[in-house]
Amino acid sequence: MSNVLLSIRGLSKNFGGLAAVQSVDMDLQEGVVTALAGPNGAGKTTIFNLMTGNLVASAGDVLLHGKSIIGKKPYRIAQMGIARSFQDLRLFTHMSVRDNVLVALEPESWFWQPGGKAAWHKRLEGVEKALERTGLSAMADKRAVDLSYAETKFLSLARILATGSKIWLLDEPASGLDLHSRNRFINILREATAEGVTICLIEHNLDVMTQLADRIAFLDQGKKLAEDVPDKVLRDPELIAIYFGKSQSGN
Amino acid sequence: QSGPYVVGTLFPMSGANAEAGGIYTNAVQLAFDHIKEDNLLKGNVEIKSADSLGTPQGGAIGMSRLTSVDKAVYTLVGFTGVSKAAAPIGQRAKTMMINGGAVGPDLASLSPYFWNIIPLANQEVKFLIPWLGEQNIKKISVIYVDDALGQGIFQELKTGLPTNGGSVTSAYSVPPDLQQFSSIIARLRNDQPDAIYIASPNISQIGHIIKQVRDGGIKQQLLTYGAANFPSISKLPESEGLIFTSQGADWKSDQPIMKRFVDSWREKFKTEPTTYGLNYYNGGLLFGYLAKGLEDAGKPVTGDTLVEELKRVGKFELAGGEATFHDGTVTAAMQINKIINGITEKIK
Amino acid sequence: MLFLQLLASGIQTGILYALTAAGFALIFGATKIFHVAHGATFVIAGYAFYECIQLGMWWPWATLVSFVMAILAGILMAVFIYRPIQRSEGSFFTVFVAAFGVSIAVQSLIQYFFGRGSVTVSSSLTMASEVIEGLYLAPILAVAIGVSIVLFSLVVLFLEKKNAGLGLRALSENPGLLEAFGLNAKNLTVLAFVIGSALVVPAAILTSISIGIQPSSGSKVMLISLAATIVGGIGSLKGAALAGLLLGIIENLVITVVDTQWSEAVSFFILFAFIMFRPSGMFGAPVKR
Amino acid sequence: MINYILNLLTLATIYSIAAASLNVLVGYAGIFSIAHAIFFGLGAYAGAQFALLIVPDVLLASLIGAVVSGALSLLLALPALRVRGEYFVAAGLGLQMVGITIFSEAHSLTGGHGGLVGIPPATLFGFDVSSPGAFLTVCLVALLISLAVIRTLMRSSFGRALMSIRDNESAAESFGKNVPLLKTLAMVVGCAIVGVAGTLFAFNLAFINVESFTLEQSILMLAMVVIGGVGTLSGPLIGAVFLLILPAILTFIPFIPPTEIGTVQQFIYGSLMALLMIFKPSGIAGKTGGK
Amino acid sequence: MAANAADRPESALEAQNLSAGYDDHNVFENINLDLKKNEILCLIGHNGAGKSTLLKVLFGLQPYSAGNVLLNGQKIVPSPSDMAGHGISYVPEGRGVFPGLTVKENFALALWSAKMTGTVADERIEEVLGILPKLKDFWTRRAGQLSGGQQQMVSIGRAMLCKPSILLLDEPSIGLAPKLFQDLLEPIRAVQKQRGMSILLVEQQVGEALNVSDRVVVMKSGEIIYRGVPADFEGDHTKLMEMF
Ligand SMILES: Nc1ncnc2c1ncn2[C@@H]1O[C@H](COP(=O)(O)OP(=O)(O)OP(=O)(O)O)[C@@H](O)[C@H]1O
Ligand SMILES: Nc1ncnc2c1ncn2[C@@H]1O[C@H](COP(=O)(O)OP(=O)(O)OP(=O)(O)O)[C@@H](O)[C@H]1O
Ligand SMILES: [Mg+2]
Ligand SMILES: [Mg+2]
Repeated sequence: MSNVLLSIRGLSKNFGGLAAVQSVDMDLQEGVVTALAGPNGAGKTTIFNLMTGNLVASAGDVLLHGKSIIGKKPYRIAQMGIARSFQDLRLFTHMSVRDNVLVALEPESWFWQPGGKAAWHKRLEGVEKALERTGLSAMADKRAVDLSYAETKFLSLARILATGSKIWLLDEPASGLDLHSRNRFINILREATAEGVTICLIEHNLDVMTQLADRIAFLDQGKKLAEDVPDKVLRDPELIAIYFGKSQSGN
Repeated sequence: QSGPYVVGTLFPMSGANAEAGGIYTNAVQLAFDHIKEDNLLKGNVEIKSADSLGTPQGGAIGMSRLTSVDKAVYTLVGFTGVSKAAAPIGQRAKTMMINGGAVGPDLASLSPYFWNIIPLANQEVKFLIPWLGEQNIKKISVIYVDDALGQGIFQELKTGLPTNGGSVTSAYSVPPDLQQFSSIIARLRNDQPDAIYIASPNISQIGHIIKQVRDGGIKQQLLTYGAANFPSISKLPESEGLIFTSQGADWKSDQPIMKRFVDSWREKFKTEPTTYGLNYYNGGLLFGYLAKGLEDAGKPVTGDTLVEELKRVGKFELAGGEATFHDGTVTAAMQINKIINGITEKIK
Repeated sequence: MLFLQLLASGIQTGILYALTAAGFALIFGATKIFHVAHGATFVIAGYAFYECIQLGMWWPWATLVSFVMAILAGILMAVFIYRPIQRSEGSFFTVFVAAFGVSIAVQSLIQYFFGRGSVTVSSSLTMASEVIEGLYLAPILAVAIGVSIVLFSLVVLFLEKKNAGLGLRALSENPGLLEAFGLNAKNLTVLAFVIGSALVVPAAILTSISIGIQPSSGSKVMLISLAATIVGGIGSLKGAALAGLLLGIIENLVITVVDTQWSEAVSFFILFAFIMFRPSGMFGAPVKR
Repeated sequence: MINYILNLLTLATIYSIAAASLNVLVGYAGIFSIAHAIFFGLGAYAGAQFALLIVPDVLLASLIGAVVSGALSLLLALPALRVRGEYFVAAGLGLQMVGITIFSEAHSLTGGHGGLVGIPPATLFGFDVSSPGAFLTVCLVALLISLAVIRTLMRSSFGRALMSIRDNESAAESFGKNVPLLKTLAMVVGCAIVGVAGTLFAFNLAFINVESFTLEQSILMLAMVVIGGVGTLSGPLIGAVFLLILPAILTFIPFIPPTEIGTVQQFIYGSLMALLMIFKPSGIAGKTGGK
Repeated sequence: MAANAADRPESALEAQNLSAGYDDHNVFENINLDLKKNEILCLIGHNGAGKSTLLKVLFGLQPYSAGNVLLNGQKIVPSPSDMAGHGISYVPEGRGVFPGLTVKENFALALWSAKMTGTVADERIEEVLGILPKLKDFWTRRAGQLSGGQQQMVSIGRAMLCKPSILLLDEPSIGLAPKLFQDLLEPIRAVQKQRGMSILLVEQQVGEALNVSDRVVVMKSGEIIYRGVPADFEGDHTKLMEMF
């Protein structure tokens, strides 16, 4: 049995009268890709926001390596090794591609980073590696606003890649990509998992989900309805009806 | 060496106090026109104007320009903040400076090169207090700006009034750019003073106060200092009955210098002369007399020699009478004016 | 009685603030243009009225001219200053500095043509008389209240009934998307400037009668408008107007507790406090961080 | 002539320091401060009082100015941590207006409206450096040091972190940036540097009062940054020189009647400001056409 | 399937030799595309091919440098407000809603743009709520608080409000769960069949899109490299996707 890195227990969030997340339990196991699936408005993004401290939970707990991180500020949680992407990307628009990545590698919020020259060179190396893996090396000096759609998606990933975090929370990272880019994307994530990264992924595209996910947690109306290996989840007629509708059921 | 002598003017030519700058400049110009007509000096006089913006920094830049680019030996300045910023620069460049507009009592001792040709405000109040006693005006409310001028006047009233059986019943300090006085007026009404003294360096502010006090139905006597000579105050319909002190200036005088000043002012600018105009006119004349003295003695005309000459002579026949200079300032006659039917009349 | 008196004068001050603030708030709320030159519009309107009266015009005509001048000034600035800047993606501060430059230029032009001193339109409306024991009121207070109520009702009615209000709110969020909806963002921007600039006119006229107006009067107008816009809540016309009124009243009432030289600063204390403790203002939506 | 030019240059240098420090807030950290003149003033008063009461050593006084201004900048940091954008502009405005009133009323510290007169000529390690040439040199050195500090900081991880906050605060937080701390540090750095500028200003004028620290001054500094080019190193310098030298050059325009000089100058000045922004929205030193 | 003379009268919106781009570079040159009356035309292509740009140009949001745009066979210079006036709706890429306005207000704005008032407006709202019943659940909430997919629903609903004769849809599926995408396409398809409407659909979810389309056009680097019908692929759309 592999090692649980991040887990949530009884996590709930209400927006006014709306119960966006209702008492959800989930474990992210080391090296495992868990996909969060479910209809729109199911509460997937909200769960991410709760895990990273961007939202304050109404109830429940988030445990990192068994220790509660609930109530911690987003930057503290990030420093503890959880990296996330946003559904709307949120790049550092007016900074160069290289700086976008470099900034993600410098966690110390002070006038300087520890480690002196050696660490600096190591960071630069990290940046170049991340850019290379995402295919952005050629446009390292472009500003993020000047990138095309697909490139922004890869930059968003490069930032996370560079942090060296072992837990990634990715919110629809491949949406809108064409087949070719999507395959590249999937490959990058595969490589990462092979290197021991634990990924939690929100994705609506079935291709991406089946190719990547080891487990699928299925959410609807804030509740977790199922969590299992893809084969099982994707065969459950009830879930299929909720998620794919009738005509796709044979798929 | 006989000129051209460069005389600088450092007045606010833009911004809230630009009205004053315009009048001052005209007055200086008039004086030098007269000096020229009279062929008083061998050398020509060249006037250089700099805009002080009415601020210390503007004053510093302007003064520095006048001293080092234009090489002015004699500069006419106005406004307290400007004067204070200009004084050290003028002193460094050894330029004589003459203030004819600002009346803060702290201007008396700025620099050996800095002279006031206007009696400072405390002198005006000193002159007013006995008259208030005679008129049986006892309780005074003061609206003042908390700067050297306002403080000077306020202190003088506070210490001076009791000697005549009067007192300051209430005092309201206001920011110099306030335009809206309804709340103070409401309180003034409750204070029931015999008269209200307005002490602000900002001419338009005095106008605002006068208008709003009258609109507010307050009928009490209003008092102020020489600033009321500016048309934007004296021409206000609400200023009717306003009493203010100023240095002695009898526009009807038959002293030839005064008569010439008044006549040419009226002719040239189509307005009534004011004491500020008079002061700066005198400031211009003063240079003529000093430079003439130096020319006659065969000395060069520099800031140093001008100051020396002023100290040596001490007394000058200027428009309005004889003026005596000592300790950086001038002693001159005082008078009390009242605005009657829109015309400023001397009542004492 | 002092309290009542101060309240009355506070309302009068407040109405002036409310009118200018509402104009600023409308423009800023809809276009995100920090219209610093709003004060310049105010001064233009005031001088237009003054000049017309000087020329012997009947006051309704003078008022009309004042409206035309103010609206024209607003449109010109929107089209020739702000539009080119926004087209080239000028930042918040680019607009700010440009507008500031315009204010300086307008101020000096007015100075050049109308002199530097303060000008006042004389009117018997400003003479206060004792209404009840110890309470002095001037007819202009009633005029101000009447005018502002009518004007606000008209504007609010227009914005709500004509959907224009909705359009302006949408404009503030995403002008590009507005085009995708098939609406014309440029026209809506001009509309915001027309209404916003018109709102300033009664305030300018009332000021020229009750206080007097001078070329440099614009900056105070701008400051108070800005403060009221924030205190009222960005994007809320009613909020800005109410906040303007409130600031005026407080500015007057506060001198019963603090020295007079602080009365103006109090408005900004309140502004500061609002930002610290209720940044969304009185009526605004919560600020998204 | 030479002294006038030296004097103008000194002033331009002092304002360059001020504008460069404001650029740290506006250009890098995205903190839209329009209360910078208050901190300029704090530095000026602190430095001047030190010179008046203890010793007119320009270095020591500048340090005092920097410390006082930097420490009190925490006042501004408070709202900066809570709100952004236009809200912060308004907070700055509030601080500016309240600050001016305090400057005018705290007679014992600031001399009220009358200001502080007779600030002694500057010395450095006991040598007199008050002559125009010497003082300009002192100011230039201060400018160089400030620029070096700003440049080093802004090219380091600190600068990048600030820029990431400017571009997207929530994303910066998700990459481990302690946003409140970084903003506070930026504020302290920017305000400490402008404190130095304030002290130099006090020495240069030998007289200071509230009129030098008004909202107009704050806006002027802002205009320097924007006209020069936000977020660039040379921009604030270009802006400062431009906005200070321009009016001086305008005074040399012939044929304007003396009573209208000011008005015409101001008109040209204001129009140029607007035109520059229309045709060069990213500033003189800014990248053109950039979006 | 190139357009021949006989097809002309049927054309709803047509691009003739159209060229457009940004500042310095052209995105496409001399492109020809013909959206016929009452058809769903699916436009696919790789990221950056120029699909969105084409849609923007057709709706008048973006200038073009050469060529013609024809509406019902008439040459026009498109501008958003004119196009809206002609009953053409455009759903932009990304979140096409005003986040600060409620769903209801977003709709009101669209109705205002289409100059629809009173009972006509109410009827239109009824119809759209019939197509997208889920909208009722968040009718009075601010659009910005909705989940990504919910916002997309609002955006499409809004475009349907003005009873469009032509609908330009730019990647409506982004962020939508498969079921929702179907729930969306099916009623649109139904409406289209029922009262006639031309739809230009840009999609990356090729499979789903082809299920509802009448014709398909493939764009690659600013050029149209293929025109055909979905039947060409008999459900195996990977062949199609490998074309670009
Ligand atoms: N800030 C907020 N205020 C109020 N309601 C919110 C807020 N954020 C999300 N919600 C609501 O909470 C529910 C869950 O939203 P969430 O964004 O988590 O959905 P999701 O599963 O990510 O959906 P999608 O796949 O469409 O992105 C939705 O009904 C949404 O409208
Ligand atoms: N605002 C812009 N400024 C400059 N270039 C742009 C801009 N928008 C798009 N481009 C460029 O134009 C080209 C076409 O972009 P477009 O958005 O039309 O592609 P697309 O086919 O819609 O791709 P996607 O599938 O990613 O949406 C791309 O190379 C893109 O980088
Ligand atoms: Mg989501
Ligand atoms: Mg696209």
